[in-house]
Amino acid sequence: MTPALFRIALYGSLAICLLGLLWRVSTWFHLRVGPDACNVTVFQRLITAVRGAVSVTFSRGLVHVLRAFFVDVVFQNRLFAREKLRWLGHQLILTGFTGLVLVHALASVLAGKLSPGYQPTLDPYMFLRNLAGVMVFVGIAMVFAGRRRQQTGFPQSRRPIDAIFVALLGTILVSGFLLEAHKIASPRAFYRMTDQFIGTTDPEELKPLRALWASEFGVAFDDMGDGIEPAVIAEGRELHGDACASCHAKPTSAFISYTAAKVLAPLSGALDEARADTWLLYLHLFACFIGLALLPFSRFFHAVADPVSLLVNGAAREREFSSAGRASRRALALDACVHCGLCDSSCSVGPLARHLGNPALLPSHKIVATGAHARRRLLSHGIGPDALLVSEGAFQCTDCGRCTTRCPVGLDLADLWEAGRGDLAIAGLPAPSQWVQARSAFAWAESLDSRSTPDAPSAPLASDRRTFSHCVQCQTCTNVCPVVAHSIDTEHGVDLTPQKVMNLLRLGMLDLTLGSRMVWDCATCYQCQENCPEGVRVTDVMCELRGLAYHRLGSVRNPGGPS
Amino acid sequence: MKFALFVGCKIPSRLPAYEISTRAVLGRLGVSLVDLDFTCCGYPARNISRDAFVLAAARNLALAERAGLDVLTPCKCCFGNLRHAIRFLGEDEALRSRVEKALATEGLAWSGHTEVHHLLPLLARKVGIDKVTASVRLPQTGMRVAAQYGCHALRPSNVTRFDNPMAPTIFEKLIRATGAVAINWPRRLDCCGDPLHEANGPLSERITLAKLADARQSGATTICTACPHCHLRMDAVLAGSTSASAETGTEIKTLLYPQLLGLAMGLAPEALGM
Amino acid sequence: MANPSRIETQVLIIGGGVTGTALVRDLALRGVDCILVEKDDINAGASGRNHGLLHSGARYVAGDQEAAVECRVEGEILKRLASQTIQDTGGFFVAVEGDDERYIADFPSHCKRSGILVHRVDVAAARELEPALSPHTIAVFEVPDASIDPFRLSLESMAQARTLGARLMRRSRVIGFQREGRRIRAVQVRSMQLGEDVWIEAAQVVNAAGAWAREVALLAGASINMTYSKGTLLVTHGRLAQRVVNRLRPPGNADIMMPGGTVSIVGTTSTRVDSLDNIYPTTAEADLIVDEASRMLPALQTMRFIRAYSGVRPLVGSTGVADGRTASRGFALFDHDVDGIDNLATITGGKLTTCRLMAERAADLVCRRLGVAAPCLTAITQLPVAPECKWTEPGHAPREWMRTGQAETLLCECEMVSASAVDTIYAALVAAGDTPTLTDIGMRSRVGKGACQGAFCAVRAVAHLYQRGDFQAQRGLDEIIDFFAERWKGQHSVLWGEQLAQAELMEALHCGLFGEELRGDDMHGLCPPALNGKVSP
Amino acid sequence: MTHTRQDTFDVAVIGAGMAGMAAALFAAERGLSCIQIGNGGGILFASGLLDLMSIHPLAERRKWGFPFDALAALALEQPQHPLARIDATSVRTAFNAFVAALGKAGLPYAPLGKANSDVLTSIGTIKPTYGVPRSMIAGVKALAQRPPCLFVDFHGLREFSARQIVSTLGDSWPAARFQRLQFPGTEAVPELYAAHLARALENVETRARTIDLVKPLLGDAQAIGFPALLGLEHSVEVHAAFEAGLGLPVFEIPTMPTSVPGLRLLMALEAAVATRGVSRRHHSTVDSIVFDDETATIGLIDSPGGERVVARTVVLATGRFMGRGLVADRGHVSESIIGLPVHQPTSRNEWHQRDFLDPTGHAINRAGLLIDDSWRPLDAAGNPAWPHLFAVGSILAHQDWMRSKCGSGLAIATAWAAVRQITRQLYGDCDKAGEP
Repeated sequence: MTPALFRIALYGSLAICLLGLLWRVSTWFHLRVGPDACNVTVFQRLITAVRGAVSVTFSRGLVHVLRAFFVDVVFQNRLFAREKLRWLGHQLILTGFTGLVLVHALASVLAGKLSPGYQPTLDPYMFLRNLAGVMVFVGIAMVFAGRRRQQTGFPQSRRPIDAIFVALLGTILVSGFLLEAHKIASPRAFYRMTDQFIGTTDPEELKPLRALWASEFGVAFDDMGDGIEPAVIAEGRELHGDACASCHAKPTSAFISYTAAKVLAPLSGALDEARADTWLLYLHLFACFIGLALLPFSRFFHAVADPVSLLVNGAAREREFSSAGRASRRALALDACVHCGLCDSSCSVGPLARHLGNPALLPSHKIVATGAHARRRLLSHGIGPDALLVSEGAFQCTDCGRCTTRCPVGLDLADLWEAGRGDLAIAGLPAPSQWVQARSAFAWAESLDSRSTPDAPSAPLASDRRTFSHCVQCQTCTNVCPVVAHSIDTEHGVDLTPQKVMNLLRLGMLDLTLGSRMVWDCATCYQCQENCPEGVRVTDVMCELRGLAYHRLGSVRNPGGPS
Repeated sequence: MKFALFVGCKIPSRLPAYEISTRAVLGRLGVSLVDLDFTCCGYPARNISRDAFVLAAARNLALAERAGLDVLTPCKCCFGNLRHAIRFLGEDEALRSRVEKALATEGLAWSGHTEVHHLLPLLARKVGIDKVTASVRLPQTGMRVAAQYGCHALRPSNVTRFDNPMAPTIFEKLIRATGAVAINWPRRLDCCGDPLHEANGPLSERITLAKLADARQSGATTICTACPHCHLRMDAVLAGSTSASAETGTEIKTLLYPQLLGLAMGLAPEALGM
Repeated sequence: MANPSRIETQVLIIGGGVTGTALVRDLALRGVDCILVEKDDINAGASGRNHGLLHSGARYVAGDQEAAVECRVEGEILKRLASQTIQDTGGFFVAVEGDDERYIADFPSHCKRSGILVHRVDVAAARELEPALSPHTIAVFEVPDASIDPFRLSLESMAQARTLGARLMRRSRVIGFQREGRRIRAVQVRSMQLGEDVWIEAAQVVNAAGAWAREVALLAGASINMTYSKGTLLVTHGRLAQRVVNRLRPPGNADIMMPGGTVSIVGTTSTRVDSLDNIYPTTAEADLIVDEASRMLPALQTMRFIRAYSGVRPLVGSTGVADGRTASRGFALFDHDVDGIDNLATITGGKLTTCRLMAERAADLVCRRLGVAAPCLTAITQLPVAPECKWTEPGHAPREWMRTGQAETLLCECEMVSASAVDTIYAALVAAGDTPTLTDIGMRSRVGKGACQGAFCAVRAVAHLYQRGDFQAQRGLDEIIDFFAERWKGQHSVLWGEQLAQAELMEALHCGLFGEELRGDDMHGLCPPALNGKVSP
Repeated sequence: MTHTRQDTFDVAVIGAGMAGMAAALFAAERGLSCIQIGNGGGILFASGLLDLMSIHPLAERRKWGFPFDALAALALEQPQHPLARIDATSVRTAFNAFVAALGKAGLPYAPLGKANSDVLTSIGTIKPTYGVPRSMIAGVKALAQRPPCLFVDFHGLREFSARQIVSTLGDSWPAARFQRLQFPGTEAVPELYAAHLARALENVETRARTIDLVKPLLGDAQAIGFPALLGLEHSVEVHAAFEAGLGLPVFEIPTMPTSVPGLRLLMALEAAVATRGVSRRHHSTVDSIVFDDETATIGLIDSPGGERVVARTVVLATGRFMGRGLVADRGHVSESIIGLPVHQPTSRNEWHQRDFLDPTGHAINRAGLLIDDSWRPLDAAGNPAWPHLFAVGSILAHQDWMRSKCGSGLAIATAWAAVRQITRQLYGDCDKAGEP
């Protein structure tokens, strides 16, 4: 590879990476999540962040930040507390990757300066590089295994770019090992070195050295017979000591590459012919460069966002944020989510999600949807089926906060969900009680079939005439209803009394009940049902009506939607 | 006595003190608690799908059954909802078979034998008022306490079997056991307003305010709760309406029953999440 | 009575049922001045005591093709011109196991011969559409039956006639005819409310008194050969089906179930009666209807019934026939010149579905005699909607109340009738010179027709009318008592199950608390003074 | 894990209408352990007035000023009437005990004397009754003396028109006036419900505002009548505040159901039995009763998992058709729980008169259970169906409480007598509470 090309590629990808990082970081200050985020400007958010950073740096808060850095970022304490396997995987990846960067990628600038005798083919570097590579490999495998263990019944939320990035990572690792293995086994590489450092490529002249390198360094000469005499090897060792040893340790310490070299040995001639060293190198480098360029755009940007998020949390332990601070923190959370799915497996409404067939109830899906909405992608074509599922997910959340507690990167998800619900409401997807009550019961009825009847499986009581046939019209239900008692007008209070709802159902006028305020303003206090002298299950019927209203009014409101 | 503790969704996130104090007093009374991997009781889904709500509840019951334990919950909504699910499963064969099928996909089953208890009847009946009274070291004499019963525990009484829904006495007995005075207030059985908070905020607030005014007028200094929803709702309205307390000039605060009991037992406020 | 007042008009119509009101409208549209006298109220006879079925004609295809065709044609006209009174429900003819196979097999061809659209429906599909149908159903045909509100039809016909100058005298009984040779010079009419008489001098008199036509004719000195057939129907609590369900067999007992808006009406029976007095549903008839109709619709066995009513069909020219049902359902127009009276005609018999045609024929006769050349317009003129007449339609009141934002009080909860509905009806009656009663309001609305049968709504309606100043002194109490007396006629035969509990509540309230049964003649009309002494053994 | 309750109660009362409540109350007062099953539906329909007996014989519509005289006449003329089986002293004792318990539960009644009182109803009729709630007693006096009187009602209260009352009374009470007011804070509500207003008046401020509305209208009035909505649970306090605030006797006029006095009665009775330790099961359907020599096992459904109740005696206080103690199909009236034989007319055709207000009353109202002298319902052979089964209240045959105006009396007196019998049977001549 020409240095020029290498530089262009390196600097190019570095530039893309940096610009990408800048862009991603900038979203922390301009993406708006939550109604309160609309009231603060980008400038206010920037100022708030800078002021916060400065004030923390020059206060006791710094102690917390440092603590957060070591405990949360470096040690990954939160993950350690929850998932040992994944913690181990993460630590392996982190350590291995750092190792690779230090002793391999940046070897010439770092290790070369620190240790004057640095050579990548010397121990411990050779060993360390292999070790680091293996750590990354094993780490990734562990993380994947960890994810597989917590099935939620839905596919993980995933973007193509993330798959590409994982493929690139694999390519880098595999090509690196292959390249090293090939170099170990390659006679051509051997001759290139002897040409350069001994000044000859004559096989006969190099026989002792070849014998040594074939037996102990794994070079796969195709013209070496069996039965090399020990004397020749000893001679070779001498020569090696003079010419090679300063740069080359025994490759057995590159335990992976050496093993691979042994496997590749029979092919090394052919690979030499095919100039494998060159294209493996290109592959390795370009995979690195592309990965570098893609990094800010993939989920692995979390490697940047997470520490920031954790440090911010560390800085503000009480989580007292101004609205500007909250706005930025939510945007940051969108990036900091590693989509590990730990939240999903603890989600209180997870079983509901499965039963309703709606993954949008799960936190990891919700955070993607929240991000999509913040980036104006969710409703770009109006309220579609996806958006309705998202809305259902948002409003079925019980705010139990388990996702927040479980989040390995400490995101305040509860705050994010609340903000997300606010945004959905503004975008025309408020809670069911809200969108139902946006129209009058009569207005809803006009868009329903007046002959519609309740269906038995979802509304067994409302659909059974026996439910109401005992009613003697005594009005007790209404007389004990706290909601009717406290309604001071029909515009903001209830529109129908419980008895009227029951009567309309008995009269076969379901359509007039579904959109009524009474149905949704019902406090489900069960006073009516408890006090009904005839045992009419008034409140239970109200609950059934809500379900019917949710689906039937939902399909009127959004024709073609999932309801 | 050993129960699977079902804390539900509200308590861990919004009212951890309730769990802390519940564990503290039950520990003192020799009731041991087991934590299972419970999920939402299903109440929120009741508004959109009967099946989903019953299934969510049944799943939790099945978990308890697998552990061989009855369920104890301090939340009255969870309590009522789990009991409702049992009733619906009992009276609707088709629903039951749909739910059984869905549970089977997770390798779960529920045969119908799990009992669901709420904290107050557990204390009053299983532990016993006498034992509760005996555990009191620092009687809270002078405290004038209004018992907030909470709808979903009290009604429908044939589902909850909590106490006489028209004239319950259980809460007052438990309050008196701590040495405090249980006052009689007309709206003690009324809704706290919480369930319609989202649907109709102003109406919800009127309901809550009427209750608070009533408690004050009746001379209460403390409203004792045993449900996170009631507690949080009244706290929120108390915090938000200075005018309400200005009306009668008396201060009123909320207290969770296990906190009241815990204080009477002589536990440190910190141990009760206070 | 000295010098009763005299009124002149071109035509006097006696009887305010569907025929009389259709006739007064017909004549009024032709520019003829009319007075309609009615001894009770609009549709108080058989016109208000039927299924409210707008026949497609299919019911008569096997026995009476002429009637079938008449029904089809008239039904189409009414659907077009009086659509506000009609719910186009469609109808099923349903045969169950054991019904005559031959009748079933011939039914479609009979229908086709009469021009009636019919198509066979797969039994399973029909049960999907109407889940209440018996599992023993063996054949189902669909025909264009519909439900019609006879009250609204008559009230709106009368309302239009009135705008054209016709007059209505309710609660006015014909008590005598003054003859002058072959002509009736004047008819003596007594107001039942005021007890005063008037003489109506009319060029032509039409007797449209339905089952009472014979009595009226006799008063005038004419005779009609006529028999009476009593029919009883039951009203369910809640609606059982969406369509009319007819039993697919030769007309018999309890073979029609009508979806009457918010309720269902099941019947009828057919019993020969000799007198028009004491016509009320009996327990035996109620049992017969339940048992027979539940073969089509098994749910009727467990259904709550809230009321029953009986009407008398006038059957003309069939004195020899024992069972009223096989007598002709066709109508008869008698020109009484054969009896020596030149200006009297009687129009009677017939069916609700053909009332317009009956009126047309009678009007043609009258106009010929009067020398009026104007043609009949009722087959081409829309029946205008009258705002005070729409409250008879089940379900209209709640819909209207909700449309207007639930801003007013409801006086009737069962059928959700608002105060303004009552006000509108009251005002319209007052405008026509009447003194409205609670029973009048009940007839023109759904007040008292729901589950409570007036126990609660009568109290509210009366309180409302007092509050408006319409009622004074003890009138409210009288009205409630009269109203219940009327309601009770229809109730006592269906009092079992839940409706019996409802009736018990009504009695607990109105006797137990209000003590209405103690109403006496003393100062308050409340009850006799208490006995304060010891009883002697 | 299902815990079946196996406590054995002395008495299981099935039914929670007036008779069931009275039975549970009296049983608890006699020291019997008691469980009561059923919801208080019947009481909801009560007017608050406690009738004892005032019309007899029905056909004559003879009205009695002294209920015990009426009972004496009844005993002679209709010995099968349940109230003819109880001596006057027991009836008096039962009424006094019942009213005392209500008073203790916050619902005081005027002292019980010898005579019936005339009470004005919401439609302007006059009803004779025995026990009058304290909140209505000023009305009895006013009705007797007819002084200048103001009748007040509220916009939106559909069942009550003061104008109707005044108009109906007409010349018989010329000094009666009416006034319709807007209840504070309800300006935009078209319909009002008495119970809501009653509770609203328990708020000191709302109460004061309402009193202020009435004050300027008093004129020469010497008494003020309101629809019965002056407070629900704290009605004593509300009524007293009105009298103090207006400076005049204030009385309530009973209204149609669901009435506030009915709700008050229900709450007071529920509180009375609860404080006496009666176990309550609301909205429970009795599925089965299995009798053995010593105990009855009552199966309850409608609650999760069901429940079994074991008791040594059972009191059937399930009422008539409203309470579903009796059920009727097209052919017969049956007793709903045990299937006891029901004394009844031979066919449905005879159940009802053709005239609703026929003075002799409807025959079906006299249908019911036949009993022996110990209040035990009889089987088809005329023997007690089970030695420990008793029946009280309106389910009993040979009475027409609605026409005789004896509903409460029937409930209270028969419950008292049956409980006395039970106590003797279980604990001998001297009962558990030491009372002979």
